[in-house]
Amino acid sequence: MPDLFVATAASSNVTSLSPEDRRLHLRMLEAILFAATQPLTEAELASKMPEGIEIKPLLQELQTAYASRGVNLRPSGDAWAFRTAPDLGFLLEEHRQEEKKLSRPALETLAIIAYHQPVTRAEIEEVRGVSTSKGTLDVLLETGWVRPRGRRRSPGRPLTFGTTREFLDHFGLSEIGDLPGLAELKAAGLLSATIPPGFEGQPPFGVDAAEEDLLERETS
Amino acid sequence: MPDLFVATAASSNVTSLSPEDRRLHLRMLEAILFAATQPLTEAELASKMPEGIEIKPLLQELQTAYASRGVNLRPSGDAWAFRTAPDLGFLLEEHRQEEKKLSRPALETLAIIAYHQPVTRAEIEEVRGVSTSKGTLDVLLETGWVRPRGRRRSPGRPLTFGTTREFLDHFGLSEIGDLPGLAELKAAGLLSATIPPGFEGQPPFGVDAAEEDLLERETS
Amino acid sequence: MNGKRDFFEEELAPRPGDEDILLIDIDGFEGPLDLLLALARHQKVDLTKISVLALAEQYLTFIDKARSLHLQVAADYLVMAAWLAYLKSRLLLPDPEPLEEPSGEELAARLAFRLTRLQAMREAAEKLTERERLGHDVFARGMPEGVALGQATAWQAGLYDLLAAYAARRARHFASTIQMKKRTVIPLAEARERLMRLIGPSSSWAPIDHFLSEYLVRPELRATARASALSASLELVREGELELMQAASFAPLYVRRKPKEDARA
Repeated sequence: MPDLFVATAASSNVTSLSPEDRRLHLRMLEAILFAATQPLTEAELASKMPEGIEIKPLLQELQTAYASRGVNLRPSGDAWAFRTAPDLGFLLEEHRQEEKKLSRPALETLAIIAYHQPVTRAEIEEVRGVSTSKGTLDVLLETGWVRPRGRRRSPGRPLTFGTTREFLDHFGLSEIGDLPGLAELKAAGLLSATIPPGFEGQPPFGVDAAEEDLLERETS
Repeated sequence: MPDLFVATAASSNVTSLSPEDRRLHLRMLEAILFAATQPLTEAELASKMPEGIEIKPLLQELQTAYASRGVNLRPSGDAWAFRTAPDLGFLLEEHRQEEKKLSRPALETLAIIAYHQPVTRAEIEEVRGVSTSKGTLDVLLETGWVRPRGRRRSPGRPLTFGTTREFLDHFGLSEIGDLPGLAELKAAGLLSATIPPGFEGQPPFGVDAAEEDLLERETS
Repeated sequence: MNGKRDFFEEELAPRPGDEDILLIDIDGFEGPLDLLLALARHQKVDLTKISVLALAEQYLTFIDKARSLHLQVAADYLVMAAWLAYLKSRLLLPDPEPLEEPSGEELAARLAFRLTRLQAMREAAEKLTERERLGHDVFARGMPEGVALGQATAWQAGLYDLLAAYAARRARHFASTIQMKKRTVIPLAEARERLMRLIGPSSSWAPIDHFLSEYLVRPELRATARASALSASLELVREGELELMQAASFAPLYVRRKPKEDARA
């Protein structure tokens, strides 16, 4: 049975406080340091804690308690912050990934692919009313939410696109039919325009899939 | 000398592992969860850990270890995240986010979706006795707390709505079953579309027709 | 805890009190059920034991009062009033024999159920707001290093963004369709020009519809064509260009060019 946290009461100069108070102070420090958006100096920490508390011994106690954990409490200069234990940095390495927002055109293109799949590039452009830059589709392919599905049985045999399992997972849908239709978008307040007659049942979720030759099954 | 962390080896089914291995796994999980920008599902966590590790008992062990700390490990649905302890919120007011205020109808609609899910728009309107105005459902969708869940197997195949993992995380619920008063409301037949027998006159106790098909799982 | 309810626009609790309930206007309510619930809560009993008969009477009194004060009462309130009046009669007059439809008691129980259920959801909503909420009472790590799963870039996009993008794009598409509808209005100038051209120099009487036949075959143009033609013809009469004649109300309207004074001589 491993000792998860080794609590050492290294500092004996805090004995005047009741164990409950000390415990509360430690919890407070923990929460403050955890939520902080930058390392905090002892003075800053003191200003957030009840008055007359000696911060240093508490910090040292926390530092010791976390020394053997996956996350350590570390001073840098005179400021303190929780940091991943150095030996576990490998877990984060590939993680220094940037978070990117999808551009508006990409989002729109993704939506059209989702609603109208299998859909060709020309059809996407028809709905969007503008030509789709190469980069937009590339970005969508990179997200893993869009994949080439097959080729339309029409002149030129254009490539068709559709969404992936990851798309459904990311957007919390169990199937593509769960996307709200136009009338439902309107009912939900997302679509303010009047839906012209004949469009109520739209979108039809794709041209007849039979008009398409599937590519070799992708992974997933 | 206060016990900083109470390490309970509640799960004895991990005894086959050496204490060192288990300790390493706990540290790894800790590091990953601390570093994460959002709750991670058990599947996501497993993908970051060495193969063949049972994640759940480790998570539960960490949860217990942190239960009395200033930072807690909380599940929301099948995803886990470290969060500051609720009783210490007063220390962290500076981090409070400006949030869009929910109107009374939106909040009521949110509650109906949470307690009745999966629920159609028509059913929400039946409970509220008014049609859902614009800016109610779309605002809720925008918060990310509500999502389309599927389609009811009834004429018109209406879209159903339910809550998301972000909803659980935001309101500090580990699962939908933790909604305040859910069991009582269900037992009283108040989450049902049909009136429980003997409703008028006496308090509705011991009603068993309460389990109506409103809460039936949708196809997924 | 302080500010716990910050994220609502208004408190849930305040509802009109007993004494003023008959004085306030109906706009404070979100529909008949909301109003009924407010009235029911004034009976101050368990909603499951509420007197639906008394409730129906209160509601009807309320609506009568509002109407006597010349307040606008929306249609759905009146529909509910009619239904409650019916329910009242069903409750007062015992059913002579079992009918196909539900009995008065069953209808009353159903109403009591709906009120209880709505009340339960209101309370549930309130309980939700009392919880310790993320970003308000409970906080995430302030400096997460970030964990990526598999991919080099974490793409951010929510379902709402996706749906909103799609709706906006389709709406733009529809907007152009709607603009075509605008052309279904016949402007006054066009009607005037047309009348003058078609009537020509002829000074014999002809039904005004005769000059509009091209428009009148299209149902969507009928009203606008008639309206514009009538306005234009009145204008032309005032200017001394045309004469109008009608035998009786709603009879066909005849029009001709006003004969020139000198032509009579």
